Amino acid sequence: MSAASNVDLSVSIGGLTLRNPVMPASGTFAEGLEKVMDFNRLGAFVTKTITRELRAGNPLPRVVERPGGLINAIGIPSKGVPYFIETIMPHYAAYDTPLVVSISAPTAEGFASLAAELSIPGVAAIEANISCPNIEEDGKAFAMRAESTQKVTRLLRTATELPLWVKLTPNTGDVPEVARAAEAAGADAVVVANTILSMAIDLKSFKPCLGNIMGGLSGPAIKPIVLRQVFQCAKAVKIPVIGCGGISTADDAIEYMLAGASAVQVGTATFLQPAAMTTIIDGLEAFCLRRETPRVADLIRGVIIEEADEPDLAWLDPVS
Amino acid sequence: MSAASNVDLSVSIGGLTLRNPVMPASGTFAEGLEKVMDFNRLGAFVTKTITRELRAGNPLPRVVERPGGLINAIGIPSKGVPYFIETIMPHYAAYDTPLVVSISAPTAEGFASLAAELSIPGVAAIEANISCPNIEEDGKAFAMRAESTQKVTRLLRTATELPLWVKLTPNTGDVPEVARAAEAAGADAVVVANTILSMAIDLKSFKPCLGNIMGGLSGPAIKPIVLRQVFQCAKAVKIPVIGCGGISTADDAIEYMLAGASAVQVGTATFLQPAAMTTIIDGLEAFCLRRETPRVADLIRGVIIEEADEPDLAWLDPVS
Amino acid sequence: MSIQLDQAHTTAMPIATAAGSACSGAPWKASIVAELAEVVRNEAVNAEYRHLVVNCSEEAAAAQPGQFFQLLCPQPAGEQPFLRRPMSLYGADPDRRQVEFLYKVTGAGTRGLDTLKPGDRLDIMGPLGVGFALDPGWRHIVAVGRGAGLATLAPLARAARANGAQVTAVFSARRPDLLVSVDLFHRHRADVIAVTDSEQTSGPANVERILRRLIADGRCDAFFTCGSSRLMRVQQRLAREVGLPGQVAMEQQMACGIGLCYCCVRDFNVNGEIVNRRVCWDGPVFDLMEALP
Amino acid sequence: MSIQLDQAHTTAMPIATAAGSACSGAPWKASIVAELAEVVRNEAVNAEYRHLVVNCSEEAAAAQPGQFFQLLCPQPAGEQPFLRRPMSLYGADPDRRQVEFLYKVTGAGTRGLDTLKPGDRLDIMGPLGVGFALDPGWRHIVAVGRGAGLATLAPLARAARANGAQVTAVFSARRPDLLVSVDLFHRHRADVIAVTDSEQTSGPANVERILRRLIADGRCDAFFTCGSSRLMRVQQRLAREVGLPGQVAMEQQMACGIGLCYCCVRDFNVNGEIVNRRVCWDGPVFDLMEALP
Ligand SMILES: Cc1cc2nc3c(=O)[nH]c(=O)nc-3n(C[C@H](O)[C@H](O)[C@H](O)COP(=O)(O)OP(=O)(O)OC[C@H]3O[C@@H](n4cnc5c(N)ncnc54)[C@H](O)[C@@H]3O)c2cc1C
Ligand SMILES: Cc1cc2nc3c(=O)[nH]c(=O)nc-3n(C[C@H](O)[C@H](O)[C@H](O)COP(=O)(O)OP(=O)(O)OC[C@H]3O[C@@H](n4cnc5c(N)ncnc54)[C@H](O)[C@@H]3O)c2cc1C
Ligand SMILES: Cc1cc2nc3c(=O)[nH]c(=O)nc-3n(C[C@H](O)[C@H](O)[C@H](O)COP(=O)(O)O)c2cc1C
Ligand SMILES: Cc1cc2nc3c(=O)[nH]c(=O)nc-3n(C[C@H](O)[C@H](O)[C@H](O)COP(=O)(O)O)c2cc1C
Ligand code: FES
Ligand code: FES
Repeated sequence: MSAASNVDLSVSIGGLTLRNPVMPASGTFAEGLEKVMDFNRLGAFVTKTITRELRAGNPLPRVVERPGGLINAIGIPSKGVPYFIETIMPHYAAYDTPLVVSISAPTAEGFASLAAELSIPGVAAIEANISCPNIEEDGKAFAMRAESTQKVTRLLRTATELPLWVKLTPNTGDVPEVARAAEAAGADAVVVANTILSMAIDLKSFKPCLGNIMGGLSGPAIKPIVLRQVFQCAKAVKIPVIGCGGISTADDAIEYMLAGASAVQVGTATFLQPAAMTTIIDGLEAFCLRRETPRVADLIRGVIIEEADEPDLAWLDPVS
Repeated sequence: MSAASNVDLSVSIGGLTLRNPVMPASGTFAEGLEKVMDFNRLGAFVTKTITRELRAGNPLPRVVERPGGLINAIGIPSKGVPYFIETIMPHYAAYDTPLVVSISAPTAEGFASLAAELSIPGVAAIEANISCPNIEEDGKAFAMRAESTQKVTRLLRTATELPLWVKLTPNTGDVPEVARAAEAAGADAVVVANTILSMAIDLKSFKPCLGNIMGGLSGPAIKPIVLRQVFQCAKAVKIPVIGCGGISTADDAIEYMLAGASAVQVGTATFLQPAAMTTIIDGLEAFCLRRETPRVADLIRGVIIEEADEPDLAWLDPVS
Repeated sequence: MSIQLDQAHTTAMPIATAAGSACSGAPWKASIVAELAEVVRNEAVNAEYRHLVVNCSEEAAAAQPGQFFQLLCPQPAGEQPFLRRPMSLYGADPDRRQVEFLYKVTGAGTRGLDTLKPGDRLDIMGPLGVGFALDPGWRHIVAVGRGAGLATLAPLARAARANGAQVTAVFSARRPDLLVSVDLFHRHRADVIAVTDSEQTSGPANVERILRRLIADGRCDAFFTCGSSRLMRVQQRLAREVGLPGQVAMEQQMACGIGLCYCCVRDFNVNGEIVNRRVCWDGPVFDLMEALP
Repeated sequence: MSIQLDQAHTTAMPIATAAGSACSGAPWKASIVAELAEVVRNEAVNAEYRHLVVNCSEEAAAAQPGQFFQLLCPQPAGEQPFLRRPMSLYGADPDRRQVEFLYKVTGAGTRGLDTLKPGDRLDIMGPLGVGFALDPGWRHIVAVGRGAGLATLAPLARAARANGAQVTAVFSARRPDLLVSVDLFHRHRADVIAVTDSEQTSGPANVERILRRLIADGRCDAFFTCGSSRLMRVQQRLAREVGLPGQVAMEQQMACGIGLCYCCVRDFNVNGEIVNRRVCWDGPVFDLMEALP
């Protein structure tokens, strides 16, 4: 379709050129999706986060639905690095699509050594999921603070030559500041964002609906919030911002790109419409054709902010 | 109905006893609602935030809808204090329902002097909306940081003898810490929370949907997020927590009370079902009857957390 | 002022009076209700407009010309209109307890309305806002409308006739086949002058000519208008020149529809001072001379 | 193994093979589809269960016993089921391109299903998971089910018969009137033994007695079960004692249904080691001896 329509869908993310800006969000993608879509159509593969330690994941129930989204506390069940390299990676070798490996570790050193170990042929980029607890700093997620983000990113940067994407948490008060810290420490891109910490209580049992008590909200409900964070981050950094949060349709992807995203990740939408990613790719192309936009990359940061009177300093945080 | 059913719906919020835990959220309530519901049934009145300065409010458009919620950037149009006292307050004098006045100011001193001026007969409590920009600290909202929250609350505390409620922002990374700061400085209750900073872009014009560029998300979409913050705050402080965010039904109110809320505020739901508050009150009573709970206050902090294995330290922030 | 139209003003009476009634000791009663009305009819009247008729409560059926309702639109496939949608009263029948709306399928909300079938339920809330006021002294009134504005003006035809006034309607549309409610006006013995873009009769100059003739013929004691700020300006100019009163029904995006949220404000010129008013609560009908386009 | 059931295993074949096919050069083709199926029938079969029949694609109609679909349920009034709901295949007709489901109205999703009328569209996704496997050597199989588990076992009746095996079904329910698909089993010449709580015949001791008699009579080459962990344990005990094979269809809450999210895991005992498996992808049918309640 691209060839026929002459719309250039490719985007460039810190040295890596993707055939289009659409890829899965970590933890919502696996080989099974091959039965639903042609893997050679995706912009990239992004794996479920892996850790060095073997982990069982969280107690059940692991998901609960809410209007417009779901809360999950899967945890990171992980079978470790050798299993990943020997059993998971070969599935993706058959395709002409770059493989982005999502990693996590409880310490900055752990991140760096895992990134080094995974900097092997077949891996196109590392996505550091730093929304996980930093056991060296009272268990707060690395991405909650600029300092810890800077530290872990710097160590990661020295550990790998691969493009380095740093995935931020939306749960902090100043995401753009954290994005700047990642940029300053050498990240090639930031992924904005992960799920938003949430809770649900069952009114029959009075117990939390999730085995883990709290979990992360994803899906359409969070889109306006994360879109705002992408807009703020794209103003704060020069490196590409990859938008992730509630993207279900091509319109959502376009809104994110206008706000400043160079590419988008699709998570929860795939659970409802397993072919969501390819539908979005088709929709992006159709939109560009209709608007006579030769390259989808022209949409990036395309939002038009008119010079206006100073807005009223509202009861909510002002325009930044 | 209460008399007949013998369910005690009253709750006590820092010295003030409310006939039931249901009240409007600031900015979503006005005298006009008298045509829809009996004002003598509400737990309290909460006014739109007022300021000393005359303010026009934000440029239009001021609201945009999204699935499960709306984003607003009304700003705080304000006609000042004399107008409030002379024209607005008399409407509420006819009712046997406590009047909570929401205030805002650009400086901590401004908050204190406004609170002092409004500590007059007819005002039952002050709600300090500190989600507004602090012009003394680079425009960040007071409630974004524990220090500025502590400072403004301390000044407010010395300025008024009235019960003091401090309304927090959900946009910060550590709401319980900010709640603790408010408690330490003498707040009688915290309201958790305000709207979540968000954005929407129009795909025809490529312009932001709101005149103010960004706005605050409210409605069902934010409920799981704010519910989590209420749960965290109720663990962090001893003073009552008033829950506010996406409450549309009695079930929502109950979930908030189980999470730790002593009372609830209903905002956006009133725009869809103008009688939402009285419907919620009826539903609370029916729930207590069904569960044979003699007092609605027994629901507060009623969530049952079972001793469990240490949860897997997940890719999202851990259970705090 | 007729009794009927008095009620419109009761609904929009000063707030102090409404609140004051709480002291009277009489049990409280809602004057604005949200209810599940039953769809009687929902049919296309032309390529753009649909006519919706619902069975409703006594309170709702007492709605007055110029008032509006907030409709909680069903979700059309793939879309989720979150807010209610304001719709002008197109007709009210207190005896049959029905209200009518005329809407143009535009976006998510009206696409949702379009899915309604007879027997379905629709959550309507109203009647809302301040409607038109008819002075009993007026013998001839002129209604000037365009687009969905015709829907808003339509119930005037009946009310004016009940009030003993003759109505001349000047209706503007893109094409003759898009004119709506002409029959309704004719039924209430109103004269209808249609102007259209396709016939090149809808320009402000021509409308001004028509209005000047009506004034000259003594057939215009007051202007009523809705749906075109270009035509509103023509009427403001004539009204000022000739010293005629007028009323205009304004639109603005709404969230609550009952004066709570301040998202529907517009600027008005009140004796040279610019004031901010809520279209849903202070209007939607305003003094013609105070309105700003 | 019959060709028909081979396909079930093709759908659930090891992932490496599936991925490998990308190298073959043949154009890629989806083997799991989400499609808008057309509702043919949606009727109550008793106080609790509804029978839903839809027209679907060739791929969906090729579903095998024990496989399931993920249904995107319509929104019932006031509720918004967000996730798809897994539903076992109750019947598939490749010729008429239909699939059938049997569901119990429980919560938001099934209340949504209950609103469907013939002609409505329902988004179904499948076929999913690993179904039952029938060994051609088995002459007699025994199906033991309770509750919605009967729905899952139902298509076995037809498949076993096609495979030349005789089926005895032991069905458990609260009351006789809540037993479902007995007719369906009879149609496929299966013997049905019903046990109920109200008649006090459904206790594990009695079911064990029944099963022992079937084994003694040489009428049980394999167990198939779904819907009761109590009855599963009885069969595990007997299977171990007598050395019989068995398969169990498990349930677990699901989000994606296709192996992506790991929310549907259960523990299994594989040669003494506890392993974690995804019910949606590694199952829902598992080896009876490996299942843990
Ligand atoms: C007092 C009043 C009376 C109205 N009466 C009628 C009527 O009788 N017939 C009719 O067809 N329309 C009328 N409208 C406009 C109507 O409310 C709808 O907004 C419009 O039909 C489009 O809604 P939508 O959901 O289809 O479009 P969407 O694009 O989904 O609307 C998105 C948002 O913009 C708002 N919006 C869009 N267009 C308008 C508009 N013209 N005015 C105000 N808000 C708008 C919607 O209410 C909604 O909040 C009236 C508006 C007001 C304020
Ligand atoms: C493989 C499989 C096959 C199934 N086959 C059938 C069938 O043929 N007929 C039938 O009636 N039901 C079946 N179920 C259960 C079905 O998926 C629904 O979950 C159940 O009907 C209740 O859904 P609800 O939306 O009405 O309830 P809700 O209370 O709204 O469900 C809330 C959430 O819990 C989940 N849930 C609730 N009950 C169950 C359950 N028993 N098992 C798994 N998840 C559950 C729902 O999927 C949803 O995510 C099956 C489940 C699985 C896993
Ligand atoms: C079931 C599930 C599992 C997830 N697992 C991970 C994970 O392992 N690593 C990670 O970085 N993010 C994980 N996420 C977060 C997603 O990658 C994504 O950031 C988030 O869901 C927001 O996007 P969405 O709204 O499109 O789903 C997970 C999300 C879900 C729903
Ligand atoms: C239109 C609108 C105006 C608001 N104005 C104020 C305000 O003036 N002061 C304030 O503290 N909160 C204001 N809020 C926030 C609400 O009080 C409430 O905290 C928020 O909407 C979340 O609750 P909800 O989801 O029930 O609406 C406003 C919200 C809306 C939707
Ligand atoms: S729509 Fe809320 S004040 Fe007018
Ligand atoms: S439901 Fe997602 S892995 Fe099974």
